[in-house]
Amino acid sequence: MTTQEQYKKRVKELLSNGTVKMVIGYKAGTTADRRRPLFVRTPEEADKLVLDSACIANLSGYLVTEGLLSDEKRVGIFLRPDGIRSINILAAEAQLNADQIVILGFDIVGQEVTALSGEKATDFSELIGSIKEKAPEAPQNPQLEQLEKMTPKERFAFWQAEFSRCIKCYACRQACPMCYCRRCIVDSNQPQWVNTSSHTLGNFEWNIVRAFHLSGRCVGCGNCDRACPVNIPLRLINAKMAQEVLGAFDHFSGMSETQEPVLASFKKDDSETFIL
Amino acid sequence: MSEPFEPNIVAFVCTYCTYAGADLAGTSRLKYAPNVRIVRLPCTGRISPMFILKALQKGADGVLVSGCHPGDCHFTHGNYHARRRWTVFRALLEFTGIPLERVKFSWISAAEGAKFADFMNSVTEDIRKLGPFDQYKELIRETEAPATL
Amino acid sequence: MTRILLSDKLDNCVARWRKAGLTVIGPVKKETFSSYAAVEKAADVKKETFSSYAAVEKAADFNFEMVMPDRSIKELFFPQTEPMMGYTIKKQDIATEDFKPPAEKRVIFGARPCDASGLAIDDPLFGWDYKDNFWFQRRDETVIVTIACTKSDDFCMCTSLKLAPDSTKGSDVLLRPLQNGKGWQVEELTDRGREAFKEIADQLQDGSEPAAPTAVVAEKFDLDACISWLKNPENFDSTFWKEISMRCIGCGSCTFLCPTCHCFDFQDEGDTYSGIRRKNWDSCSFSLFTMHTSGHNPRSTQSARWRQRIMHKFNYFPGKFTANSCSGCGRCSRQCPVDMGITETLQEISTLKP
Amino acid sequence: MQGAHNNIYKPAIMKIVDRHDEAPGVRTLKLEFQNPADHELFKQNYRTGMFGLYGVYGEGESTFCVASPETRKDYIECTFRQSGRVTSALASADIGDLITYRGPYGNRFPIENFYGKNLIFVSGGIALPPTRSVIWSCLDQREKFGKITIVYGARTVADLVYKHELEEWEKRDDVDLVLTVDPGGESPDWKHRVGFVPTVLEQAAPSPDNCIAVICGPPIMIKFTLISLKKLGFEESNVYTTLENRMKCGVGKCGRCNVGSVYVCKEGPVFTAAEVSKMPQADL
Repeated sequence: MTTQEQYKKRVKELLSNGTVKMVIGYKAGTTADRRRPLFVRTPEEADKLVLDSACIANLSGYLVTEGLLSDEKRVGIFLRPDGIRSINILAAEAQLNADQIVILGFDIVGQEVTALSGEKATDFSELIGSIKEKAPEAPQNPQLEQLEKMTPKERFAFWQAEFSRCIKCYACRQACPMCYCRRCIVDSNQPQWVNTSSHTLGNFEWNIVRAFHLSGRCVGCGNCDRACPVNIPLRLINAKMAQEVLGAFDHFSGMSETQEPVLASFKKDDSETFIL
Repeated sequence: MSEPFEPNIVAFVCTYCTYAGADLAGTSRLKYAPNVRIVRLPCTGRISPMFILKALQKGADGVLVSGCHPGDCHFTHGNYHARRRWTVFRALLEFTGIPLERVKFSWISAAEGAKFADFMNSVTEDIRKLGPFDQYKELIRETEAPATL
Repeated sequence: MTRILLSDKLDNCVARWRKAGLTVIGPVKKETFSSYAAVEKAADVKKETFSSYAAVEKAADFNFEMVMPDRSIKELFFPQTEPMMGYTIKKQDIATEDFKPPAEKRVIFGARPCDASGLAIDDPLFGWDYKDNFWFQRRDETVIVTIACTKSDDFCMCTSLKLAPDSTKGSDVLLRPLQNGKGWQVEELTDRGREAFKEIADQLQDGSEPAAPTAVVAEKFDLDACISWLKNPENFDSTFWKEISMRCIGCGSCTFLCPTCHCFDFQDEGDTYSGIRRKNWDSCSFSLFTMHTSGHNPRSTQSARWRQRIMHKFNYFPGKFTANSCSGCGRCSRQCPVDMGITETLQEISTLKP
Repeated sequence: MQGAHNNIYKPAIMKIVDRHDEAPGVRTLKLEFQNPADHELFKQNYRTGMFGLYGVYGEGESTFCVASPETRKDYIECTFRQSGRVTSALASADIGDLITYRGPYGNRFPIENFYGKNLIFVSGGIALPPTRSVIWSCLDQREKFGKITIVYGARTVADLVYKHELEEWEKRDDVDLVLTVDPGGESPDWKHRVGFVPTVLEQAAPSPDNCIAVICGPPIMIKFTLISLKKLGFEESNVYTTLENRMKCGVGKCGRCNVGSVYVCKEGPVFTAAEVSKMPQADL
């Protein structure tokens, strides 16, 4: 029995015995390589569920939709390790109560889908711990190294070219589970910190603000990268900031529900190499 | 020879230490470059990276952020938070190609009037050598130009 | 016998048009860094591409292989951001400077029929009593040369919108690719098109090479059934809207890439001394679009916004301007981060009884 | 014909010649055109019920009605509550400062259809300005109309707008003014009614025959007032209201003011209750 069939059976059980009121999973999309988010509420709908190597989107963002968890009922959700880390961060930032989440964990290795054992977020903590150990040697984007070898002027020119294409559709923000602010800083106009027009300066500022607010919170799921209609390599910035935060403060995002947000906590002996 | 380039520098400083240090520099009749416009804030913990972006957006050639030494903070840990924030924001500026020499961070206590004055002079000279922040000014000019297509 | 333009003559045409002071624009595809999954070797990194209608200097810059560019032709007439007027304020005196669209003439070579018809759909709105000259000055100065489609993908739905891969709506000259792929049959449709092609008349020749068959685009839904369902007031409050839009994340990419979406916002950038008032794209799927300052928001849920998008395009707009505000290019579905779009919604609606 | 590049979004420049506070956070500005050509255009086009976009360069534009009547076109008065970026900038502007104005846009109250009829004006809180424009337009040609009743209420006494004009209307014998404040909003020396506008309206019980009602207020007040008017026997086609939706361009392009298929900025903001009831209520 494939992992998909195993999980279908499990979802039908969860729904019929009332443990969860809804399961968020994937269903087939318009083309062979696309998967759509699916909200399953009855055992019959569970037949539409699909679980294969194309199910890469991080669905945890749907858990903070307004009112979904307000009735204290539990919700099931298919998550890969990056999604589970997102749940930990959202719980640590008091956006949801992790006990309300029944995790149907899976991971994709090459073309294979493997089930992860565990149901509550805390069941996966040593798995996330091992991911953290492997993080420094994990294969980095060759582009990241290429960018780091550039001089500041070249890097500025590179990002200037990339950000000039941005059309401020905010798909990167809306696709990210960490961007749940009711009114984003770019939408507040008293004062207007960041230019909202999508000229290159406005796009530069927006992408810097987005990357800054995700430092130490991004789990590298790539939702933003895939959502961008003009294919700006957004993940590179967030990957770099994750590296930075791990190196400077040994902070790996989404370790547990009680992990303190990196910019909301401090250590007296934090490094300060650049302060005059 | 055209007159030397006079950089526009904005400094965001905390009231209880660096601003007081600036006062001390003034009362001690210390001379320092007039290029720095000082913006006073209650604490470095209140200085958000938005301020730095807004200063650059308005055409500043350099930005300074300065406050109390760790441990001296009037609000006990404002500067500790600021330090983390600066570390992260600085890495971000570096990665996007904004030269780090243009955004400087420092601790200057209320007693360090001399350090404040020297710091003002040294930063002004550094940025004068770097010249105007042309890359960003080019972006600003683009926002003021008529549509091209 | 029809008039033929061979591909190898295209370089001369581009040069001729440019010498005559026209900016030549066409479908262009470029590569960028891929930041997709981290990979071991640089070699197997998947290159990301981005495509749009952009200025070209020589024939090689064109890319006619793609079904259509990611970004629509609308940007060349209704830019994502445009300065309208600059102001400088002195003591109780305001001096303003008008920004005008660039005056240069343009020829868009290689537009797709669904893009060109998108422009024709929006003309009546931009001219409804008040004439938006930011739009019309560009429309009047631009010749649109469309190339009929010989390929389509799963997202194309022009036939469902009563258009076709070789429709002439909104274009000045229609080119039909030749069977042998070496050029196009030329079909001049408007005076403007004839005048632009008079400029390159010596590059054309008469020939009888057959045109390649136009692309086959299956009809995806019964449009009339959908429109009658939408016009029925009871369906406004149907639970269908919540179901179909549950996964919508409220980004603006479907509206910004759509050749017919025309909503915009004004934004002042500057300070109390000088600055610019700009006209920027806005999207009905953003929550702030209809938010009152009092906090009341007539469309406060994402399903209400998605309903507004469909109702506007297939019920309200045709009610005022006869044509549906959709040219069937399929970009909304092709680009949606959660694989939603007009195609799926209208396919579902056509299964509901009015 | 419009010039080669006539920018329909270019505002006229206006000078603030008078300003006074109506209620906490609510201010009225009196504006005069700086450019006679703009003034001429305004004189030709302006009819009561139309709105404009008032702005401050550097902050943006905001939509509210022209509060001055169509019988006094030498100036424009507008009343607004300070609540956002633009209204804060307008509120901090001094007499003599220049602001921008675009308009007049939208349709109007057809007061020529009101000739010879009784009129009842019902409004609440900050919604008196659009009604006041119609009231003064009628009072300036008082003889053309029958009995005029004005029912106006606000949350508290301090929130009442145009206090000096309310006194003026009260003294006039050809106007029947019914003032009220929400329960608990009355001050010790408050002589008028206490109660919500719809209930006070039902007590005043104006007769519906040969009578036109003009109502303006927040959506919740309009809903209940319509019910009261129906109870009193008013035909929906004799009840006029103005919808203050979020509007940006004012000329039917930017797609924001849609209520159902209606573009409020071009086909409104003035509608009869019959037209409003046909609109999808969820979109209001």
